[in-house]
Parts: sequence; C-alpha cells; structure tokens
Amino acid sequence: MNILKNFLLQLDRRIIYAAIALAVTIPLVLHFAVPLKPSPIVQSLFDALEALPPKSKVILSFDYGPSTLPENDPMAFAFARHLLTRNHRIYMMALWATGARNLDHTIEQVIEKEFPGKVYGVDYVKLGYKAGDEGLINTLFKDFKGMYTTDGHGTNINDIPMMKDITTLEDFDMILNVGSGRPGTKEWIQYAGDRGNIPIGGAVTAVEALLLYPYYPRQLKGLLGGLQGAAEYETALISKYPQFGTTGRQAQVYMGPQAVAHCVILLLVILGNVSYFLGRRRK
Amino acid sequence: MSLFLSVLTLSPLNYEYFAFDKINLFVILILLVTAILFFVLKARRGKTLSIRKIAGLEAVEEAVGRATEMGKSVLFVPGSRDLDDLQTLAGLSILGSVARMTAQYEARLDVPVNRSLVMAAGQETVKEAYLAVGRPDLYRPEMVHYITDEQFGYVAALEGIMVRERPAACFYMGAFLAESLILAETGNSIGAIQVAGTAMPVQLPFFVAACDYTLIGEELFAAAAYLSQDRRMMGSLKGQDVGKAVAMFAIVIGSLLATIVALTGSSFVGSLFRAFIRLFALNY
Amino acid sequence: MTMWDMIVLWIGGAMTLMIFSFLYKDNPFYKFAEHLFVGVSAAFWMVKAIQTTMIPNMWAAIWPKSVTGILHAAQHTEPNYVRLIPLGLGLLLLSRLMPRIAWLSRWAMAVLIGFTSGTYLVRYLQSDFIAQIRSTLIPLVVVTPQGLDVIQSLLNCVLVFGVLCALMYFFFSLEHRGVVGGISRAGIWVLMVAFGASFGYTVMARISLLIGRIDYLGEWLQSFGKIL
Amino acid sequence: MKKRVPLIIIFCVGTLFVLAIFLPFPPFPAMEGEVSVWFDILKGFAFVLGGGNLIRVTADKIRKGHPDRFYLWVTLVGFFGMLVVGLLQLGGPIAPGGDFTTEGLWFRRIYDGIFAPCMAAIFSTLAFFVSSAAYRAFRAKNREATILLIAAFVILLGRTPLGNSLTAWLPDFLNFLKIPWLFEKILMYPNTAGQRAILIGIALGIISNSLRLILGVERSYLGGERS
Repeated sequence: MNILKNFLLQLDRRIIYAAIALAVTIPLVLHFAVPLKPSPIVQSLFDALEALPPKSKVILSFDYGPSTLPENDPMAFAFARHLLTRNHRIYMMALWATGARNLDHTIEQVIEKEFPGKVYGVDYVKLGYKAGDEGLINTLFKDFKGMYTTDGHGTNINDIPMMKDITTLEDFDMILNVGSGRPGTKEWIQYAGDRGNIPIGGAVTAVEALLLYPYYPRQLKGLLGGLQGAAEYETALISKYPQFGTTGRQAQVYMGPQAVAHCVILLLVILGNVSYFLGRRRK
Repeated sequence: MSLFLSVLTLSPLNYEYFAFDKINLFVILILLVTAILFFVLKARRGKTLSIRKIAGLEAVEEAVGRATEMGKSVLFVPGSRDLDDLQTLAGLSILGSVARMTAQYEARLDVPVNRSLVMAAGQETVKEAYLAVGRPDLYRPEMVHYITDEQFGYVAALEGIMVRERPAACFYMGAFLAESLILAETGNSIGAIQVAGTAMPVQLPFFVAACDYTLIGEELFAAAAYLSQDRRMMGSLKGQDVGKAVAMFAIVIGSLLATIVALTGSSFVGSLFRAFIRLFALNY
Repeated sequence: MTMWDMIVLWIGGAMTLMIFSFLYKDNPFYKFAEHLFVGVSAAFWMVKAIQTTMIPNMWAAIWPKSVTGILHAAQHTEPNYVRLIPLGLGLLLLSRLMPRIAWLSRWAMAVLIGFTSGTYLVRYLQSDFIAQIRSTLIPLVVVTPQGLDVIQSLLNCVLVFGVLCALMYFFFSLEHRGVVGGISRAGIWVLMVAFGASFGYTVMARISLLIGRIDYLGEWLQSFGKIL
Repeated sequence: MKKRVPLIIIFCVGTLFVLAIFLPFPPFPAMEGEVSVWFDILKGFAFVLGGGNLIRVTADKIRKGHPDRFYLWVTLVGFFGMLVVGLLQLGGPIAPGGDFTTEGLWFRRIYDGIFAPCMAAIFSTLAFFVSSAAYRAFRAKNREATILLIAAFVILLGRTPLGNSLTAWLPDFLNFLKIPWLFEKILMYPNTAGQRAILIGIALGIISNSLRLILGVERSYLGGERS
C-alpha cells in the first residue's frame, strides 16, 4: 500500500506519457477495431449524398493541413468513395495552402487505386489551392472560372469537359468540406450555403465539431465529428456498399486505440484524485 | 421600440442608401457606443470609477517581481495569430504594461512572436514602455523577435526556449489555438508562474487546467485598461457593463414573454414576443 | 514506392522520433529538429506569400502583361490600379529598415489596426452579441400536448439562468460580495461545467493525432523490412 | 506629425469599416474583401522584416559564440535552403501560382520529409500533454474543481463504448441517469450556457477595445505615450 502511495505521489509525467503511447500502439498493432452505429447527424449526411441524382456536381474542399491528417483523411477518402460509386462528379479544391497535398493524397490513394475506370476531367478534377480564405468563396460566387482559370495541372479550365456548365458556385449541387479550422465548414455555411442555398456537408475534427452542432440540421445537412464521425460514416458506407469492406476502414482501425486511450485517461483522472486524497491525509 | 421598428422597416424608405434591414443592429450599436463613450468622457473629467479586483491581473506584477528576485527572465507570448485579430492587439497592450514592470524591476523580457507584423508592433510597444519609465538604456530591439509563421514551428521553438532559459514567469495573452496546452504544460514542468488570457473559447479549458491564473474572454480585453490604471480606459469597462446589463435585461424580458406565450398561448403576447425577437434578427 | 519516396519517408520518420524525444527530456536530437523546422517553415511561408499573394494579387493585378504566359490567371485582364495602395503601404512598412524614417511604418500599421478594429466591432456585435442573445430567448417552461415537460423545462431554465449567472461573473463594476457574489459564484460553476465538458470532448481529437503519427512510424519501420 | 497622423488614420479607417455594413452601395459591400487582400500583401512585405530579424538575431548569436552555434547554423541552412528551392522551383516547371505539389519538386520533398512530419509530430504531442494535465488538474480540490472534474469525467465516459454500456441496464424512466443522455444534455445546456456568456462577454470586450483603438484612447503599440 505504501509503495503504491509513494508511486502515485511522485508519479513522473514520463510514466504517463509511456502509458498513453502503449495504449495507442498495442491496439494499433493488434488491429483492434470498434464497431460503431452511425449517429443521426452522420446518417443524415450519408442519406443526403444517396439522394443526389447521378452525375451531380459536388465540391470537395480540403481545408486541413498535415497536422490533422489522421482525423480528416479518412473522411475525405470515404466521401471520394461514396461520390464516385454513386457516379457523381467531384470538384476538388483547397482553401488551405497545406490542403493541396492532402487533395493529391486522396487522388493517389483512393481514386487512382480503387477507381481505375474513372476519367480525369470527366469524373473528377483537381482545382487545387487558391489564396483568399473565405474571400475566395465570395469571389467564386460571382465568377468561378475567373478565379480558377486553370486546373491544378495548369490545363486551361475551358478544356476540361466537366467544367463546361459551371459559371458560379450556385451551379453545384452540394459542397462537402473536410476541415479543421478557419476557413472551414462555418465559412462555407456563412458565405456559400446560406447565401446560395447550396446544401453543405461538413467533416471536421472533434474540436471543431463542438462549434458546428448549432448549424445542424437547418444550415448543415450533416456532420462527421472527429474520428468517431468518420468511423460511423464508414460503417454506413460499408453496410450499403460491401465492396469497401476491406479497403474502407481507416477510421474504424483508428477507433480501437482511441477507445483504449480514453479508458487510460479516465483511469489517470481517478488515480490523480486517489493520489490527491492520499497526499492530503498524510499531511 | 417594436412599434418604432416596424414603422421604420415598413415605411417606403430608400434602401439604396442605407441598409434599413440592419436598423436593429444600428440601434444596438449606437446604444453600446454611447454607453462606452459616456463613461470614457465621465472618467476624463476626473471621476474615479471603481473596478473590482481581477485575480489574474493582481498576479502579473507578483510574477514579474519573482522573476527579478530569482534573476530569471519573463516570457511573454502575444498569441499565435496576426495583427488582424483583435486579441493580438489586446495582448500587445498588456505587453506594454508588462514591459513597464520589467523596465522598472530591471528584469529580462523575452517576446518571441510568429508574425512579422506583430513583431513590428511589439517592438514599438516595448520601446515606448521602456521610454515611459525612463529606462531606454535597458531596451533592446531583440527583446521582441520573430521565429516563424508556422504555428507548430513556433511552438517547437517556444518549448526549446522554456526548457533552456527557464523563465520564472510566463504570460500567454492573445489568440491561441491548439498550442495552448503544449505551452502551459511545458511551463508547468519548469515550475514557472503562468498567467494566461484568451478569448478562444475552445482553448480556455486548457489554460484554466494548467495555468496559475487565467483571464477568461472579456477579461483579456479589460486587462490592458486595468493594468494601465488609465482612467479613460477604466471608463470603457463601465460601458461594457452597461452592455452586459442590456444583454441580461433582454434575456429576462425575452424568456419571460416566451414563457407566458407557452403557458397561456395568448396571441397578443405572442405578437409582442415576435416583435421583440426582431430586435435581435440578423440580416447579413 | 520510388527511391525518393523512400528517402522522404526515412527522413520524416527520423524527424518524428527526434521531436518525440523531447518528451523524455531536452536533447541534441530535439534541438536539431527544432532548429531545422524553424528555418524551413519560416522560408516555406515566405515562399507561399510571394507565390500565392504577392505575385498573383499584387504584381499581376497591377501589371498583368508582364506575367502573360506564366500566370494563367492574369491573361487578358485589365490592370487593377487599386492594388497600388497595398504596394505603397508595403513600402511604408519597409521604412522600418531605415531608422531615420522608421516612423513612417506606423502609418501602414495604423491602416491595419483601423481595419481590424472596425471590422471586428461590427462582426462581433452581430455574430456574438446579438445572435447569442437571440438564441437565449426561450420559454422557461415547455408545454407539450401531453402536459408539462418537466425535464425539458428544467434544462431550459439551466440554459437561461446559466447564461445570466455567468454574465454576472463578468461584471467589472461590482465587487463579488453578497447577492452579486452568490450569483457570480453560480456563474463560475456554469463556466466550470463548460470548461470540463469541452476539455473532455477535445481529448478524443488529441488522441487521434497521436494514432496517426504512430501509424506513420509503423509504415516507416515497415520500409526497413522491405530493404533488409 | 509622427503621432497625430497614425491616430487620424486609425479613426478614419475604423469608422469607415463600422459604417460600411450599413451602406449597401458600391464600393462599400466589397471593401472588406478587398482590404483583406491588401492585408495579405502587407504580410508579404512584412516577411522581409520578420525573415530579416530571424537571420540577424541568429547570426548575432553565432558571432558572439553562443554555445548552440551548431544548431543556429542548422536554422540558417534550413531557411536559405528552403527559400532557394522554393523561389526557383527546383526540380519542376516554373509555376508562380504557388502549386508545390508537382512530382519531383524539391520544395515538395522538403515539405513531405521535414515540414509535415515535424508539424504533425509536435501537434500529436498534445495527446501526452492532455493526459498529464488530466492526471494533475482534474482533482477535487474545491467545489469549482470538483464540478470541472465531474463534467469532464461524464463527457469522457460518454465518448467511450464502455460508458454507454455502463448504464445501459437502467430502466427507461431513469433515462436521465444514463451516460449518453447526460453526455448530450451537458453539452447542450450548461456547456452552451457557459460558452454563450463567454461569447457575449467577448463581443462586448471587443466592441469596447475596438472603440478605444478607434478613438485613440489606447495607443501603446504605436509608440505614442498615453496622455
């Protein structure tokens, strides 16, 4: 008992760090996955995408940097899979300079690998990054091609078949934002959704999600909040399209370590209080 | 008021020259500006206004004093956003007051920043503070120095500065993002007194959990006024209180009206409630 | 995976470990990574500013002909002379490099500060003052066709009185004594619940970041396996 | 002249932007967007000052024989290396549009190999800091801290599958004791109340601070002493 008491009272923060590292690593190595049922806010976005008629024009905006990749990438992947399976057209862009790399990553990892039959310029296009943050959304409202005169590869925008009938942001059937801050889903809602009555779907980090709940369901069709939201969307996607059962589980695989780490943190809170009361009694 | 509003918005006014759909915004703006101006002017005439103690701010001077005694430096971080965020400007105003203290105590001041514009403004602020207390000899432009615009590159450098220089007092005042807890925990591990202030709601819990004192939201903007003890600045705080009173009054009236509607279903009170709500309508 | 991809992955993995080594204690590896990251990232944002702002939004706007063929955006557009203003302000800002006229830079700063304060004043008045009050105008009792909904009514009361008490905490003119002290104490409790809740909520996001990194290190380790 | 002019500029520009939202005719509605672009351009100019400062401070330390000279050299090499590679777009076609994702670009390789991993690694250390803060800060020291602790604990529990199954056996009329119910209601009611009060306070703080700046009551950052 005394050993435990002294251990808790003099607990080095490095032991806590090691505990968390193990709590994450072991389940990851063991591929410990957690089954999840889609919550209403996630299911509603899934259904909104399902309800779009084929060949709909959908913007997929990559508004996140490398620091939130683990949360945001699975969301972008799941959207790309869902949209292409439903034969929609994807217009990929980024409001964040650092988002451009993630856009490429989605094309390389998902579109080129899993959908070799899809044609660049017909089924998907890489518009790339443009500076201007929410101001860019404003400008796109007036003149889309004035801002994007070329695609991300430098090809003239008028030579790209799927850009033919685009003049303003209002020509799109839906905007999906994968984001982690400002500009992000909130700006898409304020500057595009509210103004042009374009349906907006959000997929953001757990921290951001907290601030976006008030916009659902009126201004926001649905929301994936953090890894959990992404994993729920994957569940919805796999149950409808079982072909993604092996490739489409990025977030679910990450949810195992997540759950274990959470339990470890709960334990730490309890231990912290035990040590506090033990220390107080000793005085 | 509601009658006045409906008369205004229904009358054939010329919308081309004034956005009458935002008239409610205009009215509230004028109300708040008048309240603040009234107290600023009243204070200028020499009226002493009493302001309650703010614990975090009482601690600032104590922390600078302790750093001086220990012969260690004072670290000041004015947030991680640019000059186009008002929190950064509030942080710089507090820097002005802290710099006066370090000049008086002859303590070392270190202000690493992650925006070039903030560096320029920060240098002016610190220089003026050292001049104001008559110690321009102690001022060095390198006190405020630029690191990198990259949020986490800046954080990496700050962590390095903390564990190597071991400042005795760390101030985090301004707009903070995810770095808040990294800074506060590193500061905690070196045993520094930490006072933080931010108006980023998501980051406040981390500062509250890991720092000795935290200025919550509005207190950040009040801090400069409080620390400077400038009468006109203190007056503006009284004006803010009028704003809060307006907000509380509106919430009480509004929810009472809504309750009466819910209980009685009276159509008269219902229309009264709808008129009241229009005062707070947003027309972007 | 090309050779370059491999090299990039190795360096990335090594950098990740160097950064993590700080958690044990400050050491030469961390110092190396930290200093390299500072230098590289400062230049990264500088290059970005030149390529995505200075050239397309200033240079190309003022003098579109000069970038025809290089910058697609600038083709066939008329010069936008309004952008001479930021050019002028920028030059004023650079006067800081010459101590004798350094005070001129304050003019540029003054424009920025005026812009920030003006836009912030109205933006926050709308989105945070008015909109937040508007959302709090709710009935304290909720009556459904089945009768009084006690739990929902209580929750609404928590919301309305919670906002009122917490606002009381922020009053500067009143010392926290007596009735005011009691109300503002309740206000602090409300704030504490909010802080606890949002801390607990955020933990999840932070853990995912680490999972991503450890996964990356796994990939890094596997790349060694491929070589050996 | 040195002190008066900046104050006049702040007053005019600030007032202009306050009034702009009430004036629906050109150029006012588009003004904010345009000036944000100016701001970005000015940031570009400011990089000369910031980058210059970084080089000068670093070089000064090296000259004075700072014990960390080696590392300071690393900063300089990293800075100039990335600058040259980026501005000249080494290894790829010249495209001043700012696209750095082209295969083969050195800028992209350094981004992938150094910038992105460092950024993500530092961000992810938050997982460790969150845990040590949870151990140390969530202690029932007094009433306020206990409330913080309970709220955080319930929310944390609600985010795990464990928390959901823990109270699943409760009968329906005790629904309000179930963790998922508490999780949702704490987030939606007391949490919202606290956040809302903070937001209203912040808005007032910003309004008053902006006004102090516009009126020139607050002017320390301009190097002008307060009167």
